[in-house]
Order: sequence, then C-alpha cells, then structure tokens
Amino acid sequence: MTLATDNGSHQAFLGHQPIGRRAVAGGLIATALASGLGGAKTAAAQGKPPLVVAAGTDIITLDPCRIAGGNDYLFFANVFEGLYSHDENGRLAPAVAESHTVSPDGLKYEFVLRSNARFHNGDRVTAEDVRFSWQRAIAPETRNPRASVLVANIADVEVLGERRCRVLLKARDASFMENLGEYWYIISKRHAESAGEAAFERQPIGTGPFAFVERRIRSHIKLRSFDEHWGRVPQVGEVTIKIIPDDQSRLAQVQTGESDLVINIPPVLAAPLQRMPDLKVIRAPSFQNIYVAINALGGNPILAKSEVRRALNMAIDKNILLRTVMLGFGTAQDLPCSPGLLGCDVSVQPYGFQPDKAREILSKAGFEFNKPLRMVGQGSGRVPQARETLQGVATFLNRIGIKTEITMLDYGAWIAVYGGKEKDPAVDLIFANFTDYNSDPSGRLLRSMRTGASYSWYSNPEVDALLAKMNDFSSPEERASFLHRLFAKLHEEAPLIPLWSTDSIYAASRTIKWKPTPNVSWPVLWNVEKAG
Amino acid sequence: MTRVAALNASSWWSLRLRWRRRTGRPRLPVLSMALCILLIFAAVAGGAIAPFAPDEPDFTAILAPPFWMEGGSTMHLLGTDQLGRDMLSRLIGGARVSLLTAGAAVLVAGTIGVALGLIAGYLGGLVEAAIMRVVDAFLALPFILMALAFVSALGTGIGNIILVMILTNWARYARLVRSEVVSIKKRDFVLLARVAGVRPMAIALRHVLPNAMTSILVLAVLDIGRAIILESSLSFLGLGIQPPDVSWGLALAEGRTYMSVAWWLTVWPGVAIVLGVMSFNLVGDWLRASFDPRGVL
Amino acid sequence: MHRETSPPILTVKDLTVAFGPMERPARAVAGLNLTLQPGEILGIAGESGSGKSTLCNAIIRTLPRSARVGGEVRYDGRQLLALSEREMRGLRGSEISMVLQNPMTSLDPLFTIGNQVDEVLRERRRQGQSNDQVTAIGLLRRVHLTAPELRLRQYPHQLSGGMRQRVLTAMATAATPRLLIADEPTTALDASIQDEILLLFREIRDRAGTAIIIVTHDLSAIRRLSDRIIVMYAGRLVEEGPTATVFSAPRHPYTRALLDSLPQVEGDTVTLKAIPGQVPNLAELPHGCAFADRCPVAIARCRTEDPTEMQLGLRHRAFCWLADTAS
Amino acid sequence: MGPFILKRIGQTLITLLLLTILIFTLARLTGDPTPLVMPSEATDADRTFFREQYGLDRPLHEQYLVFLRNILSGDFGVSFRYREPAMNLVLAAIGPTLQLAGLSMLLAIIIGVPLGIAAALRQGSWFAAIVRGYAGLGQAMPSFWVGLMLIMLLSITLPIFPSSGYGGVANFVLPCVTLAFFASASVTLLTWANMTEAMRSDFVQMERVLGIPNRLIVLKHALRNASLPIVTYLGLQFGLLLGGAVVTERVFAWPGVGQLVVEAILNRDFPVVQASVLLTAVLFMTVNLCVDLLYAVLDPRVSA
Amino acid sequence: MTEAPVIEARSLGKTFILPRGGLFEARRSVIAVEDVSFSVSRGTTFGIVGESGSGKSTVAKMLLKLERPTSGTLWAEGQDIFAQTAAQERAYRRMVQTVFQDPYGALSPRMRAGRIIAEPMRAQGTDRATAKAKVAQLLEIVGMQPEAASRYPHEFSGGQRQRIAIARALSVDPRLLVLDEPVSALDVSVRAQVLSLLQEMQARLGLTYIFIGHDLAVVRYLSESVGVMYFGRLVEIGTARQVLRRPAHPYTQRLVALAAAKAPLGAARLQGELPNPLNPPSGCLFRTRCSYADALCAAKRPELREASPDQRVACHHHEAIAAGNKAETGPLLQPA
Repeated sequence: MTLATDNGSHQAFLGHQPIGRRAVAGGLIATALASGLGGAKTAAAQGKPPLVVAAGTDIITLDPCRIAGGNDYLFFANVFEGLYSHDENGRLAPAVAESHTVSPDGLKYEFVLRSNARFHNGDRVTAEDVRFSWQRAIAPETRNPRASVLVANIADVEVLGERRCRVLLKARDASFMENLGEYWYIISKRHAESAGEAAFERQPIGTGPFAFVERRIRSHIKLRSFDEHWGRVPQVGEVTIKIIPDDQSRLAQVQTGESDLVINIPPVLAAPLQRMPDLKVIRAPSFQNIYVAINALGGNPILAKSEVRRALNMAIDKNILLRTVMLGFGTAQDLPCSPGLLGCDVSVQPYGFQPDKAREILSKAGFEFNKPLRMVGQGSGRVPQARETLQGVATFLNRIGIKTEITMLDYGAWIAVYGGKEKDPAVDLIFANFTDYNSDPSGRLLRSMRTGASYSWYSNPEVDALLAKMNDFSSPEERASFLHRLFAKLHEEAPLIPLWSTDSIYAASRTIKWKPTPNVSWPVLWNVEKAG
Repeated sequence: MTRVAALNASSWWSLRLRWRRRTGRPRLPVLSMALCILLIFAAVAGGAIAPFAPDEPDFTAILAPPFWMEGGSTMHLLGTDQLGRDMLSRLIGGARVSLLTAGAAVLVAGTIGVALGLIAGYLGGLVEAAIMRVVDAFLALPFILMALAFVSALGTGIGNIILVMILTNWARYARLVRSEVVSIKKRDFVLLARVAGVRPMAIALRHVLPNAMTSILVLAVLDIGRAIILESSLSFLGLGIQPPDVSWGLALAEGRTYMSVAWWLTVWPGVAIVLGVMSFNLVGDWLRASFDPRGVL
Repeated sequence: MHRETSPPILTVKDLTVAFGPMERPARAVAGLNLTLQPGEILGIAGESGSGKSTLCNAIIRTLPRSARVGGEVRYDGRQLLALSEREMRGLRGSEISMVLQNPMTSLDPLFTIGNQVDEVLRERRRQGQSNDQVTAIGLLRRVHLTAPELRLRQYPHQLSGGMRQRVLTAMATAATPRLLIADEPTTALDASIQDEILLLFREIRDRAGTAIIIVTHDLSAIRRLSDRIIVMYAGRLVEEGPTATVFSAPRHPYTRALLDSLPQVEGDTVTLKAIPGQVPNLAELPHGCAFADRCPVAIARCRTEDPTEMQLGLRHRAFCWLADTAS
Repeated sequence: MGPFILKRIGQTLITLLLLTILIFTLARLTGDPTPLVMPSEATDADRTFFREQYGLDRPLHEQYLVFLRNILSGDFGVSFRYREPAMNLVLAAIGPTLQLAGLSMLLAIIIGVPLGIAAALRQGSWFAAIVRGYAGLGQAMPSFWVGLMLIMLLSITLPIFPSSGYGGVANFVLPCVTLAFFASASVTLLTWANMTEAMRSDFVQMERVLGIPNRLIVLKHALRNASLPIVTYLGLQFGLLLGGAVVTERVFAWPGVGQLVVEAILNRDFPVVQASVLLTAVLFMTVNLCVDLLYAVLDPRVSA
Repeated sequence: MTEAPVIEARSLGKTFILPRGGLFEARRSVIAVEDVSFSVSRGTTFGIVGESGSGKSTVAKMLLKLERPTSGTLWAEGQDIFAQTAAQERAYRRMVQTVFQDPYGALSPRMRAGRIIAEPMRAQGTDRATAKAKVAQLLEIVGMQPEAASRYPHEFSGGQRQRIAIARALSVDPRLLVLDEPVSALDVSVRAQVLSLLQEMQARLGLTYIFIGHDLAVVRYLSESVGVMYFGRLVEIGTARQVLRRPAHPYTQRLVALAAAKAPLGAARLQGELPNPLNPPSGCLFRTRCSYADALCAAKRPELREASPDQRVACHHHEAIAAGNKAETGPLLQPA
C-alpha cells in the first residue's frame, strides 16, 4: 500500500451537492441565522443548536497517521483521542484510558481503558484497537511522518485483556505521556480493516466528541456531536467548519451572522472587534512562539560568538513591538520557549532592552557595523504580522547602527530556507515561528536546537549532549530540573532572539460561550455553548 | 489566435488632422497628462520631496490618522501606518516602485515583444509559426495565473516582479507588432524600398517599425496602468513587492487588514492606484483616439 | 426635355457650409445658388476639395455635426434646412435619394442583398411610397442586374463593384424619388462599367422623370450624361450652363484649363496643358477670385474684387470679370 | 470553413503542447514541495520516500515525458496535498468558477453593450462623459479593492448580501458585481468605439440617405457590424475574467479554480497546478476557438 | 538596332496558388499573367493597357523583381534578371525604378521627403553629403523648392507627393522607369502636371518608360508602343498610333470606343459577365463577352498574329472584323 491514487473513493466528495439554500441576512447582525446547511436536520433532531465555524486553512488529511501540519489538528483534536490527552485547562488528563501505571525503569506503561469509551460507529474501544492503532502508525506502508516522535519508540503493545494493555518502550522517554494525546490517536481496528485503507481516509472513525459527517475539500467539513462520548458530550449539535482563507472575509462571516465562531483572527482585526457590541473576541495564550533565529553556524563568523548574539537580544525592545505590531495580542518572551512549556518557567535574568550596552558589546567583539546583516522574513502569511515583526526587529537593529538587508519570502520559499538541510551561509537572521502541540518541550528542542536538526541554525556539542539525555528520565521532578538547567544554558547561549508567543484569537457572536483550551493553537470545540 | 485590429487604414495625414482637431479641446487628457507627469516626478524625485523615509517606523505615532482628524498632526498629513510610517512618504516611495516596475516591465516587454513580432512578421514562414505558437501559449494562460506561477517560481522582490511582468506581457506586443508588420509590409512604400534595394533588416527598422510605433506606444501606455494593477493584485495575494520596499499595491495589501481600524491605510494607496491607472489609461485612450479610430487593441 | 415653365424641384440659395474655427472658417461651399428642374440631369464638376460633395450632403442633410450651414435649400417649395431630422428622414429615400461614391463599402457586408433591398422596400411601403407590386427581384431587374434571384441570396462581397452600384441604385430608386443625387458614382469602377452605370441613370430619368445631380471629376461622364453642368472651384460656382455649350465654349478660364488638361490628339501627336500651381487652402483664400493665382489671363481687379455673376446667354453664366471678353 | 477550422484546431494543439512545457517548467521551478507537504517531524527517509513516490527525484525531462504520457491517458496526477486525483479537485472547482465568470460576463454584456451604444449615439454629451467616467473607474480599480468595499458596504454596514461563500443566489451578487464592474468597463468602451466606427461607415451613411429608420440602422446594421470585434474581444475577456476570478475568489472565499490554483502554487502542489492551469487554458482556448467559429457565422466574408 | 532592348519579356507567366478550398479539394490556382512577350528599346515608352484584374500590375511587379515569374524570362539589357548575382542585382536596382499609383501610400509617413528621396541612393552606397546635394538637385528637377526636403509627406498635396515619388525614382539615375498607374489617383489638372513632368524627364534624361494605365488617352500621351491586356494575356500589341487608332481586337475596340469623348452613352456596351478567374473559359478568354465569338473561339486560343506592320493581335477573326467595322471606331479623343 502506498499513498498513490485510489480512484474508487472520491465519490463522496464529487457526488456531494452544493450547499443548500442560503438565508439572506436581512435583519440585525445579532440575529444568529439558521445556517441553512443541509445537515441542519440532524442537529435539530438532537435538539442541539448547530455551530458554524469559519477557518482560514483547509484540513489536509483526515487520517491521523498521515498528518501533514499543525492545522490538521482542527480536525483530529475534535474527532480523535489518544489514551491520554490534555483537559480544558491544558493539563495532562486521561482520555480513552482511565488510568495508567509506569514501571520503575520507565519502559513499561500499563493502561486501563474506559469501559464507556466508544468509537463513533458504536463499537467499544478495546486493547486490540490500541495495539492496532500502534501497528498502523508504525507500519512502513502507512508512512506516518510522525512515527519518529512517539510510536517508533514503542517496542510492543501487549493486549492484557479487553480493556487492559501494556506498552513496552525501546528506551526511556519522559515525554511519552505528554505526547500520547497529539501523536498517537486510537482508531477502530474493525472499521479500518473492513473499510480498507483508502476508505478510512474518507470516512474516519475516532472516539472524540465529534463524529465526522462529510467533507468537501476547500469548502467545508461537517461534524456532528457524538452523544455517546465517555465524558465530553458537546453542547452543540452539528458543526460546520467553513474554509475561508481571506482574513477580512472570514471575519465578515461572524459580523454578518453567517458563522458563529471565526478562528485565526489576525491581531489587527481583533483590536477593533473588541469595541463591537454584538461580537466578542476570545483569546487564549498559545504555544505559537515567534523568534528570530541567528545563524550561528559560521556563515558570518561574528555571529558564532555568544556575546554578539546576546547583544543582539539586548538591542530589541520586544515589548514595544508586541504592543505596536501585535497590538498586544501575545506574551513577551525572554526564553527560547513558551511560558507554559515544561521547564520553561525558570526565573532567569532577561537581557532586557539595553541598546547602549548592546552597541558596546558589539564594538568590543569587533562587529562590523557597515556590513549589513542579511535578514530573511516570511512574506506571505501563515503567521500574523510576520512582515511587520521582522521590519520592527530590523528597525531596532538599525537604531544601534547595524545595517540590515531584508528579503521577504513566501511561505514555501521561507520554509525551504528555514528548514533546509543545508543552512544558507548568506542568511544571518531569519524570522521563525515554532508551535508546540503540547507542553512537552522535547519536540521543539530536538528540532530547533540540536546540531543538524531541520530548524536548527545553531550547533553546540555541549547542548547536543544535554539534549540526548533529555528524555532519559522517569521522575518528572528530576527531568524538570534538568530541563531548567538546559533552558538556562540556552538562554546564556542565545542562539535566537525570542520575541513572544502569540495569542490564539477567535471572534464569536454573543450567543457563543466558550473557553478555549490554553496553549493549543487549534480550537477544541466540545465545550462550546451556544444560546438559543 | 485572435484578431487584433491594425491601424493600417489611417494614413499619417488623417492622423494629424485628428490630432489637431483634438487639441482644440484639451480637458481630461491634459489633466491626466499632468497627473502622469506629477506621478513620474514623484517617482523620480522620491526622497527629495517626501517628508520622511518611506520605510522609517516611528513607534510613537502608530496608526496616526490624517491631519484633519482627531489625533492627527500636520507632521503626518495623510496619517501613519501600523509601524508609524508616514503615509504620504509611503505613497511617494510607492509611486517610485509602482511606476518603476510598471515602466521597466513595459519597456523591456515591449522591446522583446516588438523584436520578436518584427522578426515573425517580417520573416514569415516557419519562424513566424514558431514564434506565434509560443505567443499563443503565453496568451492562453490567464495573465494573473501565469504571473502567480512565475512569481512563485522566481521569488518575490522588485526585480522578479519586473521579470514576471515582462514574461507575462511580451507576447501581446509580439502579436500586435506582427499583425502590424503583416499589413505594413504590403504597403507601397515598403515595396518601393525593396525596389530601391534596401536590405530587409533596414526596411524592418526604418519603415515598418516607425509605422507600427503608434499602436505600440498606445498599448504601452495602457499597459502601465495594467501593470500597476497586476503588481497590486500580486501584492494582495502576498506574492508581490515585499517589505522593506514599498509600492502602492503592497501598502494597500498591508493596510487591508487594518481597514476597519484605520481606513487611511487602504484608502490612500487605493486612491493612488486608481488615479495613477486612470491617468495613464486616459492618456493611452486619448492617444488611441488620436491614432486609432477603431479603438481596439 | 426640360419643362422650363414648371417650378424647379430644387432651389439652392446662398448656400454656405463652413468648417473649423469661427474666426478662420474654411468655407467648403460659399454662397452657392442653383436651381434644378424636374427630370433634369445636372452635372457638378470640380477637383477634389472644390466642395461638390459637401454641396450634396448639405442638400440631403447628412453633413457632420461640426458643419455650419447657412442659406436656403428648397425642395418642392419646402426649406429643407428648417425641417426636423424626423421630417427629413421621411423625405430621404422616398423623395430625395442618393447613391454614394464607394459601392464596395456602401452595403452592409453582413446581410444578404435580398435582406437589404427588402428592408428598403418595407420602409417605402410603410411610407406609402411604394406598393406591393414592386418586388426586390423587380427592382434588381430594373437596374439590369443579371440573375437577380441569385443576387438576392448573395452577400455584398460576392458581387463585383459594378453589380453593387446597380444594387445601390436600385435601392435608392425603389420609390421613384423625384431627386437623385449621385456622388462620384463611377469613380471606383472600370471604364466599361462606368459607362453602363451612367446609362442606368439616364434610363431612370427617362422612365420616371427623376431629377439627377451627378457629381464627378470625370468630365467625360458629365459630358455624356448631363443636360446642364456647373463647375466648382474652391467652394464656389465658377460656371454654369448647358453641357454642350460649356464644353464647346467654356467662358471661365478655370473651366477652359480643366478641359485643356485632358490629352489632346492632333494628328499623330498628343498634347496636354497643365494648370500651374495648386488648389488654394479654403481657410486662407486670397481676396478676389479664388482662381486668380493660377489664371493665365488674370488682371489686377481679379485679385481685389470677387467676380460677380456674368450672364452669358440662356442659362449660361460664369463668375469671371473677363467672362464676356474671353472666347 | 473546413480548412479554417482544421488549421485553427491544429494551431491550438501545438499551442497546447507548448503550454504543457511552459506549465510543467513553471511548476517545477517553484521548488521542492517536500517541506510543505511533510510535517517537521518527518524523517529524511520519509522525505526521500515522498520524492520517489511522486517521481520528483528523476531528471526533469523524464518527469516531463511521464507527465505528458499521463495526461494523454487522462491522468493528471494526484494532489500532493489532498491526495485526491488533481483533475477531480479541478473539476469540482471549475463549476463555481465558470458560474462566476459566466454570470459576470453576462452582467458585463447587459450593462456594457447598451451603455456603449447609448454613449456612441450621444457622443460628446454629459451622458457620454458619465459613461466614460464609469468605464474609466471600472478599468482603474483593482477588483480586490472593489470586492472589499462591497463587503464593507453591503454585507457589514448594511447586511444585505452574504460576504462570502458559495451556494445560494445571494452569494453570487457581490462577486459577480465585482467582476462585472471590471469587465463591463471594457465591454462598454469597446462597444462604444466599434459602434462609433460602424455609425461612420459608408453603409450606415447609405441607409441614412435611404431614410431607413434609425432604430434599424443602429440595432440591426451598426450593432451587428460592431459586434464582430466585440465578440472577439469577449473571448479574450473571458480569459481576463478567469484571471480576475483568482483575486475575486480569494476575497469572497469562492471555492473555484482561482483559489485552488493560488493555494496549489503556494503549496507547490504540482499536479493541481498543472491540471488547473491546463484546464483553464484549454477552456480559454476553446472559448476563443468557438469565438472564431462564431465569427465565421456572423461574418459571411470569413467562410467564403 | 544592334543594341539589346532595355527590357524584354519572353513568354512571361505568373500563376498564383490559392490556399485549399477544402480539405479534400485540390489546390486551386489563378493565372495572373500568361505568355506575355514584349521588348522596349531605349528612350521609348511602352504602355500596358487593361482593366482591373488584367494582370498589368503583376507584370510591373515582375519587372521590379517583387514577384518571380512562374514561367518565361525577363531580360534587361541582355541579362536574365532572375538569374542575377548579388552584384548584378544591385546594378539592376540602380537601373530600374518605379512610381506607383497611390501618392499617399508610396511615401513612408514617418520619413522626411529628403530622406525618402535619398533612400535608394543610400541603399546603393552613396554617402550622405553627396546624397543630400543630389536631393536638392532632384527636387529642382521635379519643380519643387529645396526646402521641401525637410517636410513630411502629409504636408504635401497629392501632385507634390507624386513629384517626390518621381524624384526618388530618378535619384539613382535609372535607365528604366516602371510607372504603374502613376496618375490614376490624381485630379485632372494635377494629372496633367505630372504627365508633362514625366514627358519632360524622358526627353531630358533619355529614360525608358513602361507605363501602365487604364486611361487610353493618358497612355497614348506618353507611349510609342502599347500592349493591351485582357485576363493576363496580351490581346493586342503594336505602336500606340496604330493600336489606339485602328484597334484590331474587339476588346481594344471597345476600350477605344469607351474612351472616345463624344461617344454616346452605351455605345460600347459589353455583353456578359467577366469570366471567373478560377474557371476561365476555353479558347479565347474574351469570347464570353465578344459579339464575334464562334465555335473556333471556344475551341482554340488565338495566338498573336500580325494584323498590320505595326500591330499584332490575338483574335481569330480580326481580318473579318477589320473589314466589316471600319466605321465603328473614330479617332481617339477629338479636341473638345
């Protein structure tokens, strides 16, 4: 089995008729219009109000083993679950499993599954399903691009009974429990085997609070409330996720009442919304982390000096930038991690905004002020205000006399430079963003700090050695203090200029009551309440 | 693949008559010509007349409104943008980039197109067929689609945007010139030049080109407007000019998200585009009306 | 042929047509007077720029809007210049009709001949100018078009220039107009065809008594067709008279020069006399006679005073101070 | 007529072949799609596998030949991004685009042709000046700007029409008006110019001296003659509309080819880029072929 | 008469291939010129007369090497002009010049008169200063002011433009001028001016003319000998005096009759339609419009035969016609 064409199965989306009648909003914006979408009947039958969500980027795949990017979690986080996941406060909590035990060597995890955990087709979740989910996730023909993170480290999953299983790890992994929710979704063995590989991607079945109804690529995805969920029964009936890439148009959706909730509102649009009486802006801190990576790999030898990198950190007033460029929608950062991340909440002395000192250090280090620093930015936008941010950073560098030369690249070109195998020595500074999917920092550290990692513009054998040991703990406390030391070291090394973590911003109609799960960039919708 | 009307019917004599008749009543053309000159002046003088550097942020004056509004100041007549950059200076700086890209693109695309059109029209036969099929292929793609594909292939930035506009534009000149050449080369004075023993290349350059020049000129002037719009559309889609360069289209695209907070970020560049395009179009139309009664290009 | 006693069908009095700026007008027609009897064929001769086409367009009122027209054009007693466009349209085609110079472009290329002839017939019937017996085929037969049934189905581009001019003539005379203006009707045609078209005009006059104004720079066409001739130079009428008289004894030096510039055969040698100089610019006419600068016999008075009408005989007049002295 | 069609079709086929080279080269020039398709956690082995799977590791000319062979057998490849056959994605998107472009075209004709005729008949009047202004604005205003203004005005300030999306009749209003504003401007100007010329032609002069009613002269003769270049231009205009739809679709979240192709270009989804651009081009060329045939029907001189 | 004729056409023919009418139809061809032979000796004028479509302009184009004949040869001063070396061709370009019918189209609208006149000289390698001096001289010869050199064509009247065209043609001191309807587009009085100029030039410079026209009086004015063309063929050739005074071919007779100033309307009416060039009639091409036509005319195409010492005619019946119709044609163009 490969990922190649499966001609038989695109019927679902081709055969679908265009969305039905569309009510013309004639009255007040506040009047939440019945969406008029075809599936409204289902929702009505359940007596729960439908929810229309406007999203900017389409889901790529519905198969949790084929995830292509963070945005796909918009779907996975609502339709699938792992054994454990994070609760609405962002804390680790049991999901499909109800409890677990760990062996003292940290290599054996035993899980007890919930008795009332069911798949959307009504089947109970069994230990066989857990084993199957692992097997499918590591099967070479599945080509799960995320296998390396978690499931590849699993030596075996033993079925101990209908509701009990044991996971054997190849090596100790302190991040294992944290990652269960986002890297290993439980799928139905019976459904996957009977439907076949191809159909699974079109009719996925999970255990999450919402069940998949239909999808029209680039237009919408429909979900419905899964009322037999073990605990998180949604307040809304049917959920339609509309795909509207243009920010302004997407925002207009909630202004006209066509959608109840709009996700990914850029900060500049959010600011004036706060003053509109019929709408509300919902914000939550996210793990999306904005920084400027410094090419410390020697292309520009002066940047290999840590004091130079520290001085660059001192030159920038991130608070002003946050206030002006981001209109305050974010949290300033002094460390190369988001505040909620494990081990990140250390009290180190921030560099602060010290332009004079920065200049002094640079002069002493022999910095050639006349040679411009070549900066690469992300021009077109997946990250809000990316262009302004880099320009702002350049302005502060200019103020202490550093010349800059900015190149903005579209996302594809930018990621090719940023994540390229060979780091371009002609790039001195590069705008970067990194999003953690959960509060475990290992993914971030391994991918952006380790020598040779795809997003790493930095190399230090000392740090590499620390990183290698990072997950080799079984006591969370020991690991926490280790991570603390690691971050302190990284702060001192200053391989990048941390700026801030952005807020996830949503616009919702007044009828919506919802508290987004903190620290995730996608909306988990089961706790959305909608009046009348 | 489609017909382009040629100018051949109107002799220079009648052109002059029409020209004179027109100049009797100068209104809109003069105005738009003045505006064109003003824009070109702004583009050339640029830094000398702008109150600030167009890419100089001022974090103390973020999103300042135009001077007559509450909170506005005469320091920033047209207000400032999200980074506190002076809008007036950005418009002046934008004129430079917008006109430079448009002008350079039209000039080079025109030269290439004219050269190929001349070759195709004059040599005929297999050379003509080959060139015209390539022209057709380029013309068969919707303009902006091809521009997008080229931009994503070549990357953004002024140089590349110019290159893209050249690549998307040259074919129309080639087609126009070829059809002109085909009609001009049958005219008596070209036959006479052959009788006089003038070499084909000299005939093409001395007789055919000057007579096709009118329609080329008209197309070129109209194209400047088109190029400005193309550039702004590409910028709108995030694939146009990139900061720290500034163009009207980029300013509009960047300001677009602020439309509900600070209308002046979108209105001024929008007005600049509309006025700029309109004045070039009017000049072009006026040229066309003076030269080409059919008005089909 | 001429019914001298009957009232003229057309009287043009002091007709002036000016173009260009008010302060420096170019008078394409300057103070022109003429009358036309029913059934008479009047030839208007002159070089390009002499104002002969402008005169025609002024009569049927199809001048461009920029033209400023003064004077009087009376058709059957009605002052045409005072009619509304609507009233004028009622006259056009039915009472006063016209055949244009270029038969190649005077038919709509997108419709069949039949369609266009029918259209004219319908309009004539609507105006009660023609009855149902007049058919398209009949009309085409009347102008001696071969295979009329076939022609009706054909498009203009499938017909030769001569055939098209016949069709146009048929359309123009569908309702037996009382006045037909033909503006250079044969210029674009080969000699043999020219002759036949001219013959057709004479036939129309003979059959229906239509008065015809034929405008041409081809002197031999006028000589063969018209009863009377006027010669125009620089917007002015310079000589008028019965065709035979004017051709045999021209009294205005310009008329004489025009005739002399045709090749003359004397025995085995052929000679011609060219008129020196050029047609003057209408906006910058000198004082006096417009022809004075090129005139071989001009006297001082010619350059200061506009010549007045010199009556030279029955219906023969010329505008020249020397008209009565020259032979 | 026969050889005319055959020649045109032959030319079209050669053009198409050149187009495939152009499109293919363009798509490949955009760079490696792997980092965009693969998440950051993917291993090098995963990336290599992806490239091998889609043949991206092979020399360009080989890839082109495979591409050509495949499209000849109707296979336009599978979207890297959605893992759907690219042609299915394009076919699903072409409907909305055609509806949008078609309706806008219709609207543009309904607005532009009468305006152009009226302006041609009232040369130099105030009415003509206003029409000129309308057309000038329509040509000079970028359509995304018009679209945004319309949303601001007619769906946010006055909530009359939905701001975006596809489905009901109301959804068509703003995008169609946006596109038609631009298109009607040029249709107006073109009708104006050609009507003016037709009204000056000898046969109109002849009809006037024959006393044919103005209505017939204008609507039957002048308009039909003026329509020849207009029809040709409308074929070209259709291409402009398809292009204009790219921007308009983005503003109004219209699930058409324009959006698809922009997204595919940005994501380097080669099969979708190739399929959609090729289909658009074929569509455009077909329309122009039809226009040429229509021309032959309208103009008896062509078929002679 | 030992000198080779300035120009000699031997069985000149030109067939145009038309594009296919349909996929399965054979290519069609049109014979524009067929079997045309004549020779012109130094200092004389050969007139070619015919109506539109008679092929006279195609002959002119071949003389100017703008078209290649599909059969026959053209000899200039004893040299086959379609078998020339590059150097010979350059020499030929100096020897032959032309004046076209349309005074508006013949001058490049974007060039000043001086440059237009100098162009043939410059193309032949004359240096700028020499050319400039010669332009002034030429303008004087054609009766124009030297200032005219700096003006553009649109600033001149039709007659003046034709003078410039003549000056240009004379600039390289040609020995042969091909005049393709040089006065047809001009007004009567201007026509006379240009014709006298041409005659004066010929007398002064000893030029040889090939004069193409449809107006018999004008052709007669300039020409010593005349060829009459009908449908691509010469139907009659001879001295102008003889051919235009006593035409032997029925077609020429018609032309002459039409041109007679006093002839009444309809005197020379031709019956029938012009033949279709794609489907010419068998035998004599004129038979469809000829009142003398009989079976012989349909069966056999007549060759040029001597009708009088100064005249050759392609008609089977010319003797009979001459005998029967002497009275029909009067002298050409009596003085008015």
